[in-house]
Amino acid sequence: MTPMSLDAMAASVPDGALIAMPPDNSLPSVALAKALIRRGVRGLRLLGVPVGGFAADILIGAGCVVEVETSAVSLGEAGFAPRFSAAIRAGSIVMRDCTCPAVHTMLQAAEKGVPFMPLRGLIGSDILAHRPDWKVVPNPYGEPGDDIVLLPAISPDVAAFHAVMADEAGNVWVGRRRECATLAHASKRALVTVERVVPGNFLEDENLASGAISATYIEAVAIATRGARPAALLDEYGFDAAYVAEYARMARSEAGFQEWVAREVFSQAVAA
Amino acid sequence: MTPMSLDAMAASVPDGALIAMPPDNSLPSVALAKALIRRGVRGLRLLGVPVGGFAADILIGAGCVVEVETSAVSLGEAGFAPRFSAAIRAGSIVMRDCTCPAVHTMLQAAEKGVPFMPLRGLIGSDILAHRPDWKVVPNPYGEPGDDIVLLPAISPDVAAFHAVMADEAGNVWVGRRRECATLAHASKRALVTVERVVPGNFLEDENLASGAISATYIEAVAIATRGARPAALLDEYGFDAAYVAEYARMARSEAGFQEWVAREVFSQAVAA
Amino acid sequence: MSFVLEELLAVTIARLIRDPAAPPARHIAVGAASPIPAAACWLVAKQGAPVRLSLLHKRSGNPFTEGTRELFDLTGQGRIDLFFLGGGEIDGAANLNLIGTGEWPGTGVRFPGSFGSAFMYMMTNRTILFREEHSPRVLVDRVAHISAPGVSAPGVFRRGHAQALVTGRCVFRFHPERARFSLESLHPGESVDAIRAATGFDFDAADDVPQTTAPTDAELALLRGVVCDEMRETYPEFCARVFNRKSAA
Amino acid sequence: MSFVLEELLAVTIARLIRDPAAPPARHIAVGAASPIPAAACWLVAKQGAPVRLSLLHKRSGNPFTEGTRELFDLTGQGRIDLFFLGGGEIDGAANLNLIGTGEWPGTGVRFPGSFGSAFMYMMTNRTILFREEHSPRVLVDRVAHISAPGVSAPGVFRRGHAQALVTGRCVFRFHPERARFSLESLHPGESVDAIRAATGFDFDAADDVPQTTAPTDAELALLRGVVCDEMRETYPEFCARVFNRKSAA
Repeated sequence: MTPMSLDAMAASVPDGALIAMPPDNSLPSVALAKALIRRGVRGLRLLGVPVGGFAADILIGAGCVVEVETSAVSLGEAGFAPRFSAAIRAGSIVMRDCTCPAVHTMLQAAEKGVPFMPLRGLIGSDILAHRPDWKVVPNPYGEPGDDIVLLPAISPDVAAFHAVMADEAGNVWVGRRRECATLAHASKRALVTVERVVPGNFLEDENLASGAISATYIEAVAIATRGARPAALLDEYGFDAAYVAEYARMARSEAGFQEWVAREVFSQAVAA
Repeated sequence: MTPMSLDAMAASVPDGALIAMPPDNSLPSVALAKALIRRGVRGLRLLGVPVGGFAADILIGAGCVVEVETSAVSLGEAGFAPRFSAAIRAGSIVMRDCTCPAVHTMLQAAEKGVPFMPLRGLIGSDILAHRPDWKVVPNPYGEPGDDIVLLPAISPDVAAFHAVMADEAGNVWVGRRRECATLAHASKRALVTVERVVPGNFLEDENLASGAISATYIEAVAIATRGARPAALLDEYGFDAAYVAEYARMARSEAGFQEWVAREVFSQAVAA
Repeated sequence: MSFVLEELLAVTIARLIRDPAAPPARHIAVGAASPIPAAACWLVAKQGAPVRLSLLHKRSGNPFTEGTRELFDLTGQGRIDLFFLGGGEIDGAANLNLIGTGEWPGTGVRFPGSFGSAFMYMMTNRTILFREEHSPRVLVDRVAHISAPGVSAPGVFRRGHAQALVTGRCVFRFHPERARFSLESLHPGESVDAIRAATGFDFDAADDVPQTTAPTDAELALLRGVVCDEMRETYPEFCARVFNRKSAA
Repeated sequence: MSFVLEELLAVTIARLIRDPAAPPARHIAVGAASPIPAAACWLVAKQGAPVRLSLLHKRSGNPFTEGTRELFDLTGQGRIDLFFLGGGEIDGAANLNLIGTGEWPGTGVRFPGSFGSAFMYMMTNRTILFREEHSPRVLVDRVAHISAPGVSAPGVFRRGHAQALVTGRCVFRFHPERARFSLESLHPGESVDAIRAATGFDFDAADDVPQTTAPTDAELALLRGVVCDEMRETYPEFCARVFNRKSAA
C-alpha cells in the first residue's frame, strides 16, 4: 500500500459527492476537510455519522456543501455550529434532519446489502413527517396498530475519516470506533487519513485485528499527522478546546469565518 | 467480578432453554457443553451461530436436545456430525434448517431491538418454504416483482461461548470473533467460560477494547482452562484434529458414543 | 451546609433516579454536555446503588466497544433504564423540540438538532427531562416542531415516558396518562405564581406545593469529593466552577 | 510433466476464474474444506492476477474483523465476485441440495446442512460449482430438496449464477438463460458416452467435445511450490497427499 498525498485525496472527491463523516468524538478527518476547502470542492452532500461537528461546520462555511443529512451539527461544549446555523437561516443548504440511530441503521442496511431496515421509535416525531423516504408500515410480526418505520439503505459515495494508523497491506486501525467500520463497509469509496503507516499486517495480530478495517474497503490512505485536530484521537491526543472556542467566536460572522479560513486552512504554514 | 464454577454455570441453564452456541472455528465452550451433559440438562433448543460443530453433536448425542435451528451441523474435516445425523434419521429432534446469514440477521434484529430484518437471497430455496416464520413481502423500495424475505428477531435465552479472558470488571475478550458480541447483545443471558481472569479493565485499553464484550451483557463467567478444546482458540491453541477424528469414529454408533461420553465427559479426571 | 443551585439540582435528580415508585435504574446512559445529570448519577452510584453508568463522551474507558451505534442498540434491547433529555423548547405535553423555531427546519432559531431523542425518548424505560433555563421561551404551550413526542398513540411501541422535568426553579412530575405536568416541588425562593408566570404551558398544582428538599451534608460531601473526582476528566470546567476544584492538567 | 487429478482440477478451475468472458474476479471467497478451489485461487494470484483472496477458515490472519457475519455482508454489498459451492446433489438446472435425501429435513441421507448457500449463490457475482464425485447419485435429474436455486424467476434480486460445474471427470458450462448445462471439456480418459452414463441429468454436448487442457509445467511448478507454501497451514493433509509436502509442524 502506497499512501497518496492529502491534496491528491482531496482532488479525488468529485463535486456533488455524497460524503459521510463522523463528528468530533469519532475520528473525523479535519485534515481532509481542510484540503477539500483548499481544493474548492462544491456541491457536496454531507452525511453526519450520526451528527456533524467541527469539520462539517467549516465545509458549510466555505460554501462546499449544498445539502446536509444529519441528526445535529454542533461544536459540543463550544456551542452551536455557527456556519451551519447561518446557512439554515439563509436557506443556503438543504437540511434533512435525521435521528442518530436512523443514520446508523441506514448505513447498516447498506452494509448488509438490503434495501431497507426497520427502526423503532420515531412515530409521532416531525422528523419522520419531513422524511418522505422513510415509510411507516404495519409490523408484520406485531399486533394490529403496531406500526414501524422502514429506513432506506444509504451508500455514501465517499466515506472520510481519520484512523490512527495504516499497515503495509492497507488495513487501517480505528480501535473501538467501529462506526467508522460500518461507514467504510457501506460506502462506495473510503478515504482515510492516518497518523502513520506501520510495518506488518493488523489482521495477523489478534490484539489489533478487532480494531482494524480491512483494506478491502479502503480505497486510499494519506498521511496527515494530527489529522483529527482539533478533535481528539483515542489515546493519541486530546481535544483542543481552545482552538474550537476561538473558531466558534470568529465564525459567528461571515467575515470572521473568512479570516479564520485564510489563516487556518489556506496559509501555507498550516497546510504543510 | 467473581467467576462462578463451571458446574454452577451449567446448573443455571434450565431444561428447555433456547441456547445459542458458535461452532468450532468461533470460540465454542466445549467445557460448558460437557458440563451440561454431566448436569443432565434436557429439552434444550439449540441455535447454531450460524452452524453447529463438535459441541452441538455431543449435546445431541447425550439426549440433551429436542430441537436444532442451524445452517449445518458438521465436524469439518472429520466429516458429518454422527449423532446429529442419527437423530435426524431417528426423528428424535426437530430440525429447523436455516442459512448462515439468516442466523446473523435474526440475531442482529434482536441486537437492534427491532421485530424483524430483511435479507436478500433465499427466494426459491426450500429452506424458505419450510420456515413459516419467515415472510416474503414486496420490497417497499423496489420495483414490482422485487420480493424480499423478512426474518424475525431471535433472542436466545442463553448465549454460551468461550472467551480468551475476562477482566476484573467482568468484560470478556474475544478478539475478532465479533459474532460472539452480537450473540451476547441479542441474548437474555450470556454465560462465558474463559481461560483466565486478568487484572484491570479491557475498556480502558484502546488495543483491547475493540475485541472486548462489555460486562453489561455478561451474566456470568467461569474459568475453564482449554475450554474450547478440541476447537482452536485464536492464537492461544490450535484445533485438535486427532481428538475430533477419534470422536467421529467412536460416535458412529450409539454404543461407541456412550463409551466416549463415559470416558471424556463423565470421568472425574477429565471433568476436573 | 450552604450549597449552589447545581448541587441542589444534582441531588434532586439523584432522588428522582432512586424514586422507589419508578422502574429500577440499573443502567443509566448520560449524553454529552450533561454535567449536572452526570453528577446526579455518580452521586447515586457513590451512595451505593447497584447502577451501571455509561457516559457517552468519556474518552478514556468509553463504555462502548461497537462505536456510537451501541448506545442505541442497547436501548433497543431494553437495557437502558434511564436517559436524560432536554430541549430548545419543551411543552406541557412533554413534547421536545431540538430542531428550531420558525418554519421547518428552524428558520427562526435553529437548534443543533435532535440527536437520538426521537428514538431514545420512546425506547428508554424512563427519561428525566432537565433544562436549567426556566422561561416562557423554553417552556412553551406547544413546541414549534416535535423532535420527540411526550406521549404516543395506543398501539405505538413505547417503553417509557418522562418521569419528571427538572428546571432551575422547580420540579414537575409528568403524567403520561393525561399528558400533563404537575408541580412537584419549588426550589428555594420560588412560588407557584412565579412558576406560572415563567412557564408557557398550563400545569396542575396542589394547594400546598412543597419545597425541593435541600441537599444533606452527606450528599454535599459526596458531590464535592468522590463525585467530583470521577467527573474531572470529562467536565473539568464544571468541576472548577461548581466544586471549586481546578484540574491538575 | 505428469500430474495428478487434483492438479488438473486446480488448473482447470484457475482457468475458469481467469475466463475473460466472465465478470472480473477481484475478490474471491473460499469456504472451509475446499483445498482444490483454494489451490486454484492461489494459482491465479501467484500468476500475477490482482485478486484478493478471503479464506474463511484461515486461523492466523483470518480476513474478517467483524466475525463470521462479514463474509455475508461483503457479499450483500456486491464485493464478492466469485464463490465456490458444491452439493450433496446437483441437478441439471444447477439447483443445489445440501439438505439431504428422503423427506424433509433429510430422513434418507442427511447432509450437514446448507451453510450460506441460499444467500451466496444468489448474491455473488458468479459461482463455480465443484464436486469431485461424478456419479448419478450426486448429479441427479432433480434434487430432492433445493437448498439454493440454480436460476430465479424474473424480478427476483440475483447478482449471478453458476459459471461452470467442475467434477472429477469433466467440466460443464452453465447457461442460466436456458437453465441447462453443456459439456465443455472431458478430463483425460473420458468420453461423452461415459459422462452421459455417469450423469443423472440431461445436458447439451457439441459433436466434438475437447479434452480438458492439461496443466503446463509452469502451472505445476507454481502449484507445487509457492501455492503449496501458502496452503500448508490450512490444509496440511491435502498438501502432504497431493504435493507430497509434509507439514513441518
